[in-house]
Amino acid sequence: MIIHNITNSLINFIPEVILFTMSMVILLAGTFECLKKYVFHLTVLSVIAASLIGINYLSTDSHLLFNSSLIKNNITEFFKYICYFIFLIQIVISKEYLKQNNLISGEFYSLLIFALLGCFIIISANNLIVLFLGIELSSLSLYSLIALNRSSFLSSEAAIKYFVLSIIASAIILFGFSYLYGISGSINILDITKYANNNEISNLYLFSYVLIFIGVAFKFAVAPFHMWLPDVYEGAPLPITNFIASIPKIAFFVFAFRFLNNNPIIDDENFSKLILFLGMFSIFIGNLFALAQKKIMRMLAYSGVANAGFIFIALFSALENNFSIAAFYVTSYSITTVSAISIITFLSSKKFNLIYINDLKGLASKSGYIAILLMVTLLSTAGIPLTIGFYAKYLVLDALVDRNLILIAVIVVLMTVVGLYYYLRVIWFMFFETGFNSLINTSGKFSIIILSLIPASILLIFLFPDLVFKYIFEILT
Amino acid sequence: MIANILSSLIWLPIISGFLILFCSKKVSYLNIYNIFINFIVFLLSIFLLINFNESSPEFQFVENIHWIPSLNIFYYLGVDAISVLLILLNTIIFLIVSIYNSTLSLKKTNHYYASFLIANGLTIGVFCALDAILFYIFFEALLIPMFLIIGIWGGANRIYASIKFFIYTFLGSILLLISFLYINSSISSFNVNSFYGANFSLIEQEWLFMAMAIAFAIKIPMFPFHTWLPDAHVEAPTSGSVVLAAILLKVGAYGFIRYVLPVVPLGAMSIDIYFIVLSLIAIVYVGIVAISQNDMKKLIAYSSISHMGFVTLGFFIIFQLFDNTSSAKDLVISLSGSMYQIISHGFVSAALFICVGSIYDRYKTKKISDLSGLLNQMPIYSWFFVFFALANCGLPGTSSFVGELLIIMSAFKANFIYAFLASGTLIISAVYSLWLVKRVIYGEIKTDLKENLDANFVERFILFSLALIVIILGVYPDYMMSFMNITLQHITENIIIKL
Amino acid sequence: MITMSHYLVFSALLFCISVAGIFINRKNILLLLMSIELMLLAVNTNFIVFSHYSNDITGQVFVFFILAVAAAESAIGLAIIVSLFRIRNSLEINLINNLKG
Amino acid sequence: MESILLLIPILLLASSIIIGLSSDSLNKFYSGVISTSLVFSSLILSIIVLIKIYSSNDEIYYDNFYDWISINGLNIGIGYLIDKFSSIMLVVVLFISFVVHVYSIGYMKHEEDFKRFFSYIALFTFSMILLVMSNNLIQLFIGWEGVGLVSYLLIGFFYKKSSAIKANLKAFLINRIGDMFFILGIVMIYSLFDSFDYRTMFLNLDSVNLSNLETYFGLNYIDFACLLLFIGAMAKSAQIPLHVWLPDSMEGPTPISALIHAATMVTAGIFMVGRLAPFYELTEFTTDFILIIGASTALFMGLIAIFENDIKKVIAYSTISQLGYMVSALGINAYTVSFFHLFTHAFFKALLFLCAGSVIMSLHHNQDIRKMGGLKSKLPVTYACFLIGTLCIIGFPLTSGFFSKDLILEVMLYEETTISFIAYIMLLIGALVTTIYSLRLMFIVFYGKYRGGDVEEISEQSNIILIPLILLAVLSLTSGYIIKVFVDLPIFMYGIKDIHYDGMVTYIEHGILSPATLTLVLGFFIAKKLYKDNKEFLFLENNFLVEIKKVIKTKYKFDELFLYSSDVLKKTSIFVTHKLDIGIIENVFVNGVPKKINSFSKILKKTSSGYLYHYAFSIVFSLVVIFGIILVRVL
Repeated sequence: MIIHNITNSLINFIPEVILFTMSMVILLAGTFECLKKYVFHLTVLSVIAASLIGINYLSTDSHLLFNSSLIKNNITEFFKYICYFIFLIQIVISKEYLKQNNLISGEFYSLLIFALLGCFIIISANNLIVLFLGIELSSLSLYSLIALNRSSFLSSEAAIKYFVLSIIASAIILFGFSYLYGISGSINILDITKYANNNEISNLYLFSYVLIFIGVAFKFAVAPFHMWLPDVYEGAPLPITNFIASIPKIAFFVFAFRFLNNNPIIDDENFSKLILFLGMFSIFIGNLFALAQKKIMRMLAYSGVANAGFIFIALFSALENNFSIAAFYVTSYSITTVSAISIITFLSSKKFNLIYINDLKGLASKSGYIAILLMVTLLSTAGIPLTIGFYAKYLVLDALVDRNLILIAVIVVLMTVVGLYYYLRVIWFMFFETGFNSLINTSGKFSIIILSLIPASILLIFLFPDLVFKYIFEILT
Repeated sequence: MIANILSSLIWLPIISGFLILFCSKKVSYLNIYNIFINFIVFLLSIFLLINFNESSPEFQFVENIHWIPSLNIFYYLGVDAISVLLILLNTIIFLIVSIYNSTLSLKKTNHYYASFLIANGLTIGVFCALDAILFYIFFEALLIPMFLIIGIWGGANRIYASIKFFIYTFLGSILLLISFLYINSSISSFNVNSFYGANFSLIEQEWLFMAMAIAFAIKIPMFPFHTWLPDAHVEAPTSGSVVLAAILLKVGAYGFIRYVLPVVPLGAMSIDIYFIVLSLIAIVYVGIVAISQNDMKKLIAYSSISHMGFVTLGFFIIFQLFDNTSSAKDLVISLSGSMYQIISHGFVSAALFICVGSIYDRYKTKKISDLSGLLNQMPIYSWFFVFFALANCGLPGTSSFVGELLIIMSAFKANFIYAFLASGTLIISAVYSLWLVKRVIYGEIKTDLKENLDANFVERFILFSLALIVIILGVYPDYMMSFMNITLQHITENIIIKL
Repeated sequence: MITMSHYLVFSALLFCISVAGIFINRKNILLLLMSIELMLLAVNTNFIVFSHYSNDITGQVFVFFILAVAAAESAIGLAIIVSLFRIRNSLEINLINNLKG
Repeated sequence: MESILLLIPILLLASSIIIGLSSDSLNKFYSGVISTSLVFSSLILSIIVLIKIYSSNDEIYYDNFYDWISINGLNIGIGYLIDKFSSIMLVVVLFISFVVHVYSIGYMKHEEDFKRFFSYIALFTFSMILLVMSNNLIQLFIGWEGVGLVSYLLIGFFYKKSSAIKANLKAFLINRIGDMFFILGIVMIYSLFDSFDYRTMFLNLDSVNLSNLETYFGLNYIDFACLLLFIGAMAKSAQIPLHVWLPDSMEGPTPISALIHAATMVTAGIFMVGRLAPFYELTEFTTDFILIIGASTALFMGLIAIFENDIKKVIAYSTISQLGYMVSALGINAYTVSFFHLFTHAFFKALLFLCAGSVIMSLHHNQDIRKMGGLKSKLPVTYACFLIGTLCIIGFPLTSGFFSKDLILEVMLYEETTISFIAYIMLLIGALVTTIYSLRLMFIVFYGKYRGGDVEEISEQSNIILIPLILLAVLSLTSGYIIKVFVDLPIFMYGIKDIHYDGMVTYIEHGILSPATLTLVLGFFIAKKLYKDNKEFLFLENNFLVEIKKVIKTKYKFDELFLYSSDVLKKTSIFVTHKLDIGIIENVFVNGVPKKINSFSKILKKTSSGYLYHYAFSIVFSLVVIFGIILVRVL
């Protein structure tokens, strides 16, 4: 019986297993001179293999694996495939950048896959221990990845900051876990939910949730727990930033979903107000800070803070267990931000270091196509129609208005207008100014095709959004 | 074909616009392509006009697809008479602009044309969307091409102007979105027809009215939300200014008549006095501001604001008219006046901007103080300029007179003071238009340019056709008046029924 | 009599002390690592207390995992600190503020 | 009938368009001939119409050519209303226009923009016809503005002259002031009857209860509406204080001064009041107002003419003064009398202007009378015509001016109210003044010695200039004899107004014995002494008279008033642009708020110090705050 259970679980868990094994293989391959140049291909191959094999084992019903410590259902698979997609784009785009920065190595890709794996585990976890391990697996890999560029001043600084603060956050989450465990006597999240549904919400339970969600807020970089994000964005190598900006967000969304789904805490006034307040505060802080930024990555970071605020508001608005709004927001935001950072990665090179927004001056005259891609992406982040970002913001506003929180909707909206300014500033530098560094290398047909994937889908999904909506609404309600 | 004519009108220019991005860079082909597409769209709109049955108040050529069922958003298109007229205005102006553009030499011609083609399609979308969110999407997406047109091909201070334009309008429109969402949350529909049927309490209506009215007031623009327009006009390239003045401002006016007045009439009624006052301020005060402008484009921009003040005046006095007479007839006349003013101003301001643009092309200055006596050097041009300046001050026989007359007429029925202030425009508009003419056209020539600078064939053709339209509309307004009468009656009924 | 709440207060205090250690310490990064360790220990205490009082072994299992992870974290933390030290020959936290704004 | 009526304006419009758009290949002379013949055809048609009207019994032709606007509740047509009143006006307008066309072929032949000129006058005639024919207020207004437009264009005909373009702007703007009130009057009338149509309005006049209507500024509704309409007429017919544009409008070519600024356009105001007579019948305040305005215009503007030295401006002021007479007649509801003076004035004033034009042309565009003199022998035909014109204007017995002016004075006297008596006195003095300035002009220009220096080249112009003069001279002499027609002229649908008139002979007798003759004689002697014999009278150096002279020479500072107000407008505009539009809206709100946000954001940015312990502290601090708040709330 146990054996059967384990084999069954393993079969359902085979993509992760493949990723795990392959990361070891890649690590090994990196040590051999002759195989070193193939690590990139191996990585791509293994991710594709994992995702393709995973398709075989897709099923519509939910499975509990490994003694119900992991869950596999539509939701987890949906987000995992989004992650695969994002991850593939990231590694394909980052190759050139890594080569020029001498960062290509077995351990890099191995660690990256570990980070991905950690996020997958967070997505699937149904058990506090597994969850904790997932968080730590991804964080530990990311600490080392950030610091990977050992010669860089800023990388190390970013790494130490991220390291310390992230551990504080983990500890806060753990502290919350410990209370949760103490109250419910179980570390199984489904059991905890069951317990909460059957018993009245005690103060301790509320505290534990507050602690956990402060941790989540940290991971999402919701103000006032956002300080690490701009520094990491600026300090870390761009491919890592790209990863941090997107995949952990998705993972932690599923984390939040797991904790809130069917849980009466969501109707608790204090808790929901906390989430709402954090969201609002984050939108304020994010937009206001982003306004004054001169460095493009810091600007994107603060825009990330503002968007995290939106995600929290979306979580808040998840009345009647409707997490689809937040899910859509997270997905759309992650995808667009990956597109933005990928384009910046693509433009950056050793010869031309794209640090300031100024550096984008006149990009359109050098390469109009890339400028348009970046424009579409930024407009999507700003939530202008014709892009998927519009629906994301639309849904959040709709939810707020539905809950009759008009004033909050108006405030949120006014802050978006503030936010619009800094996106437009990038666009104006690209299109309206002249003087782009001519050394920039904008060739590379394949990369450009990959880069256009996301903007194209941003536009296409805008035109035909219903499939996505339907699917997300279906799996999350 | 006829069933999907609206979709064709919208998507043909948009898709061609995207295609032109990838087109060969040879300008002559681009010109032909661009004019051809715009011409086809123009023909389509004529076709629309011919097939439109103006005796029915219903929306026609309806296309209704359940676009996003999960959000209850429909791809719901349809036109009534005012939409048809505005679409026609739109296609004519874009055709003219495309012809005018072919005389210019620009950087990145294909991008320029693409922006205009896309703007063309989006504007038509605005005018025929009957689903609030669809409307909103077109409304807002329209900002992007205009933003790029001003920002990329504009003048020295283009960045400031374009950003201001974008953010200001965005600020307004996002309030509009919230209003739509609010309406949806209580009636679960974005359909215009259900909007008309919705009943809100007075306080709700007031708030909804404020939010939506600010959105459209920024777009029109009404005093005191007007300051983006002069900047945008001054910095925009000529064709951009033309589109901005002739089309974009009308979008705001259209929004009022489609989404504000019939939806929240009670709210509008309870605070209409503020908007009447603002309209009157726009007419008188902004007109006075226009007098001392030294930049021709700025002057025309302020005069546009002043003229749009008439439009909003015509919209908002209807409630007082209703109080005074409670007959639908007067309301219809007032709205007709506003609509006429919208269309007429579209042509007149377009022509004026083309005139100013061509002067700028030749003399590289828009400053009135730098110019004088153009009549000596470019007589044909100058006479067109004089004609349109006169049309701008509402000379009878030109289209501007009709709208102003009807609005002054209705304003009088509402209150003598309104009519008195509104008719002040007769003096003020004459002062700024003709003083401009006096300084720029008449007198001795200032510059040393000796070559023949008179209008070339294309410009003559454009200006002549615009002049012809202005005269025809002024001499025989009945066609358009009767054309939109039934629709306006229907709208008025929708308003009255809720009062 | 020492009740569960005493333990809980104790661990909460421990947590607070360790957090305070992080932001009060402005000299050496190594102290940070210690504080972090302490923080995780505070959590461990909590788990053990709950595990003990609810007669459930899972809490203690959790503690083992946390300890293991904490060890790994310390290792990585030290590695980062080493690389930091190599670049700038100092471990003062005061000097680490190139990323700001 | 309709086709004839349609043809009259169409021919004129066609003339305007053909000449205006014709290419350079069309010879100047031929284009003039084409234009003139088209106007002539219109004139013939209008005479046919006049004959038809008079041969039938009080028939009125009324219809719409087409619907200008025809929607539910609003019907405005472009059409015609031809009765005796308007048919006479039609003929007058077209006749003067024809004469001026002919004259202009000669007068303008050296001008480069010859065709533009003909296009304009054809357009002017068209607009005037539109105004005269109109059967509703809107068409009236369209024509009204149309003539104003052409007047604007023609005053600025010599667009390089800065005085000309100043004058045309001024003319248009002052007319616009009038138009503003005029259109308000129109909409007031409209909202009373819900119609612009004369017939509908007049037929419903009885059913409107006037006492129930709102009052404005203490005036009853119809009074106020009529007042507004009259302010429009004041601008167009150059009454105090809106007369300032007319003297300046003499910057235009002289034929234009004859056609537009003497005979036709400026009388549009008179025509309008006559057309709307049924309303003016109902007013009291407004007619008194009209009377005062008219009488003071007649007197005070005439005074200015005495001291004016520009030949055209003298005639212009005399025009204003004569318009004052017409307006005064309107002020006592004597519309037909006013119209009679309009009729005769059209001929003799056009004559005077054309004569002046001939003089100016002969003197190579010298308009200053101080440089003229002794032209009697050199320009005999012009002199004769000018003499006839002068006799008419001073009301010399048996000339046309005698009949019409005397009629005005007489009906004024018969009115027997205080105001009308005052007005009578003013008009009588005005008659004296008229005699003085007319004869002064005559004496200075044609008698004495030539003061312009170079003498030899002064001679009569070609026949094409002289024939119109003679034609007009004949009509000026004779047109007064159809006084009966005007005495019997019915005001639209209101029958014939009772005017004291018992046959021609009695009238002439009476007229010669009236005080007006006294003024004639007195004026003749004064003018002769002062200007022919150039005597200097010591009593004229009297302080009081010198002061008055000074005041008159300033033209009562009306020009300065308008200059000042335009200056104020300009300054206001600059002030509000900078202070309100840029200063407050733009700098405080539109740019101010973003700037504030931006600087706030920059301050905020500094708070992010980059120190790890600050970050940690802020996390902990937030944690504590959150917990504190939640604790307070739950406990």
